[in-house]
Amino acid sequence: MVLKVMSSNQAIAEAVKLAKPKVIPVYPITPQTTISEYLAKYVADGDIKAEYIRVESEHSAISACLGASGTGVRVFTATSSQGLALMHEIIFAAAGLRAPIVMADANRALSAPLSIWNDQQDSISERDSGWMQIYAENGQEALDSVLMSYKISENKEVLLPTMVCVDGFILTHTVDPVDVPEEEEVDKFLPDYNPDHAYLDPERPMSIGTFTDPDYYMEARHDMEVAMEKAKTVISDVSQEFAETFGRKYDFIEKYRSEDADTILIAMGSICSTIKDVIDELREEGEKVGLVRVRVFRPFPVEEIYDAIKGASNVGVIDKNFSFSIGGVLHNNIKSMMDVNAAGFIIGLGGRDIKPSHIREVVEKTKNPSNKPLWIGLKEEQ
Amino acid sequence: MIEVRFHGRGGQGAVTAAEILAKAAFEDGKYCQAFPFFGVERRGAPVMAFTRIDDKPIRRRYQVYNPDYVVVLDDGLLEVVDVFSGIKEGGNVIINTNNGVENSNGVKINKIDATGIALDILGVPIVNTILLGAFAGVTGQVSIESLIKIINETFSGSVAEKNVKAAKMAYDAAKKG
Amino acid sequence: MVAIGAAVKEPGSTRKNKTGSWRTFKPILDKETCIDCENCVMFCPEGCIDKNYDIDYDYCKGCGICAEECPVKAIKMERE
Amino acid sequence: MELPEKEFLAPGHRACAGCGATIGVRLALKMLGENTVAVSATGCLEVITTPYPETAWEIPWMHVAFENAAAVASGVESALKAQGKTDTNVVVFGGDGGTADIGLQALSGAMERGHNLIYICYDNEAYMNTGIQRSGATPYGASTTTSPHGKESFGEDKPKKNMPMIMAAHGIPYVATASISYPEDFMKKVKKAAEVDGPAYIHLQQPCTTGWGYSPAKTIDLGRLAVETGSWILYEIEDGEFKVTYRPIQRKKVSEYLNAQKRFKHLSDLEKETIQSHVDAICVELKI
Repeated sequence: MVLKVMSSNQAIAEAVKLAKPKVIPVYPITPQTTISEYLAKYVADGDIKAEYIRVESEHSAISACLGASGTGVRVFTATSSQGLALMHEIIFAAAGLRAPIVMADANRALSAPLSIWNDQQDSISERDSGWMQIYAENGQEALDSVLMSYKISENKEVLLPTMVCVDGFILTHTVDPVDVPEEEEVDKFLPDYNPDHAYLDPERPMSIGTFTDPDYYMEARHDMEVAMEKAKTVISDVSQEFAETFGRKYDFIEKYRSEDADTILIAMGSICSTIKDVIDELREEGEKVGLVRVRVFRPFPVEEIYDAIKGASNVGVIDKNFSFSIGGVLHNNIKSMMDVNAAGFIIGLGGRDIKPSHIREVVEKTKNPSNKPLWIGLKEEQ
Repeated sequence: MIEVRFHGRGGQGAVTAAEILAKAAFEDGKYCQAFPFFGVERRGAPVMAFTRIDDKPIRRRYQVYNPDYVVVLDDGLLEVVDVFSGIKEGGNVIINTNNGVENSNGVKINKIDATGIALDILGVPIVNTILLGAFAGVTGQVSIESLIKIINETFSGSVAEKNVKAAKMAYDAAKKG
Repeated sequence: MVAIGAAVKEPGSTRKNKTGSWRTFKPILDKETCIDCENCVMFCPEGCIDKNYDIDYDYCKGCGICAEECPVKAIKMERE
Repeated sequence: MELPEKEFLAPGHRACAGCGATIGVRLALKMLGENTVAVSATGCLEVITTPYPETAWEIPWMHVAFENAAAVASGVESALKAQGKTDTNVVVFGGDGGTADIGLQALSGAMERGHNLIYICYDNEAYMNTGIQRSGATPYGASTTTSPHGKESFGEDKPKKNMPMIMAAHGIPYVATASISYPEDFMKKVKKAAEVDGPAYIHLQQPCTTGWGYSPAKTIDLGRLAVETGSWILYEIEDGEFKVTYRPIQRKKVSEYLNAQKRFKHLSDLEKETIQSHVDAICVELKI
């Protein structure tokens, strides 16, 4: 294992290089931009043999991905925030057309007011699109997740696209050590993509993107739900195979000191690293606190989360997003699917830095929960 | 764990400096992390960047509020930014200046005319590698060998050569005190 | 069960749908008068007149373009 | 010109009797042949040809959305290129709404990037799929459901957007206008479009029985009247060289074309004269 110091954006670009897509349509947007730059350079240097399409918008980026995927090749794109929102219509189409596209999203707040900084409102707002979503905690996981995502998405039982989400700047522009796997090993883990479900080939003509009347639409959508359910098994299998090949094991959720914890926090993405540090401190102070990090958000791992938290007296769910009048989306997903009394917290919107003191505040307020979701780190009114 | 905060102006290479320091520390066998304060600042505006170095993997992902070391790439910043903010007791500031800088209570200040060295050797007032050389000399938290290796990986050709020369000069000067 | 992505793997399968039933007027082509100009073949929106000027009434919607465009009036539109 | 016998658009599709769009697609596909991939924008053509679980297409075909056909085709073309399949034609069929309005950005991007594809805009001069709403390609004076004539209005009050010239401004190797009523001229242009290396754009006027308001049998007749009156001009721009490809021997009065359609029925003689003088100005310049 050779560790190299790099940003998550570079780690993602390295993963793409290893996955060998044939077409890369991409439109730059902060903080995804360096992904598009690394990939352009790799293509320019011949390190990736792919058509790099300098599209005029994110809308065309995902559209070109879909066209290319329709011919039966592996594709990649990446975006962020406004770009993802601009893709919205085609995000749904990509899932409905069952295109195994893998896309990285550099999580960033949505306008207005305009912000380039991190929260997870952009990808969370696409939760009902039929895409699988993985939230990475660090650059290593971002790289590994891109590789696993192709294998999961391209599985015949699944055939749904995957979004690998990385916190903007906090991960995308932070360098730390990452292990980049060997090409031969990746080739064995992730062979060429050879689809038989959809292709644009004059030798065997078919029509993709048809028009369905009320006799068919509902079944087509239900089939996607069935595939999303099947994806759970596939994700487990792929994670297992990945662990055997590369020695790093990922699951739907990660449990950190939660087994005997009285108070458990639940969160997604890079904030979990800071939470782990705070948990270590609190444990030393004699508090039984733990973390459940939700890594795979779609398909939603209901059983895994419930099993991990059912023994705790206090559960606090931290969201970097919210749904008006209701609170954090992860919080609400958990409350709607399991019989737990969980407190909800909104944190770090628009790049508000999340300090250990904020996490301690969440722990305190989880022990004395309020009925309403609480906004942590909000400035007092002047 | 040691935490370093870099203050510079857009275009001076503060972000690159933070990354080079992280990579050099990693070369020394330490764990590292470096990141910018995520601004939309344009060339000339104040910017910050951070480096963390530790013997074990680094997890925390928030800005550095209580640095062990502060590196200031431009003394003009003293007027607009509190570069001493939150610095640890006994902390150390390395500052590019050719003027007198007031000592702040309990903080060690190391002055270096990095702009002078830069203009002499590089021909442009880009001071990041020079301050890293000084940092290595003053703090001993990173080896000059690793620093030189990463500078050579980051730049190429004569630019790399000149940056190495400038960093080495600053290192030696700092060593001498 | 809907095909994955509602793709259709059978090209030209609209042939199952006999649009001849849409027709009110039926084109009758008199091959004696026909001068083999291919106008009707070219302009048929259904593509249901072949090179031998046989009209496929399974699909002809009776639009009357063929009769209108025949330079020698070899096609008459007759009430079904 | 020998008309290739093979049909690539099967009957049984759900187009209106007398549909001009399907005539255009049939003729274009005859010229392109079986080694072709088609991409459609949302619109009449897409809806009438692919009612799941059926398709009228005999060649591979894809549709994603209204505004992105050119971007989808960019992906298709790039992927075929990446696989070494450079002899496969990629053709796009977009209506005037999907081309001149909502799809213009994606189209402009695709043209400027130089993808080797043929974009055919089948122009029936309004949003016919949703029931005759005005588009950027709706001509001056036409009454549509969103530019209706009334006490205060004579219908659409802006001239038709000049799409072919917008495409020509991209500096692409081939731009042409065509009409389904001049099939040989159209098919020759499709052939040229397929042969050029790089993007080609053909703007095909295609009368619509429902939207224009005339009897289905008159579809070809209307297209011919548009050209014979100088209301629609057939030309091509090959590597920047502009050439009129058909000149009527004796230009007919525009009113003959307008009077044959319900959408212009409300126009006064004065308004028809205004349209005539617009047409005259252009035709005089082009010596038609």
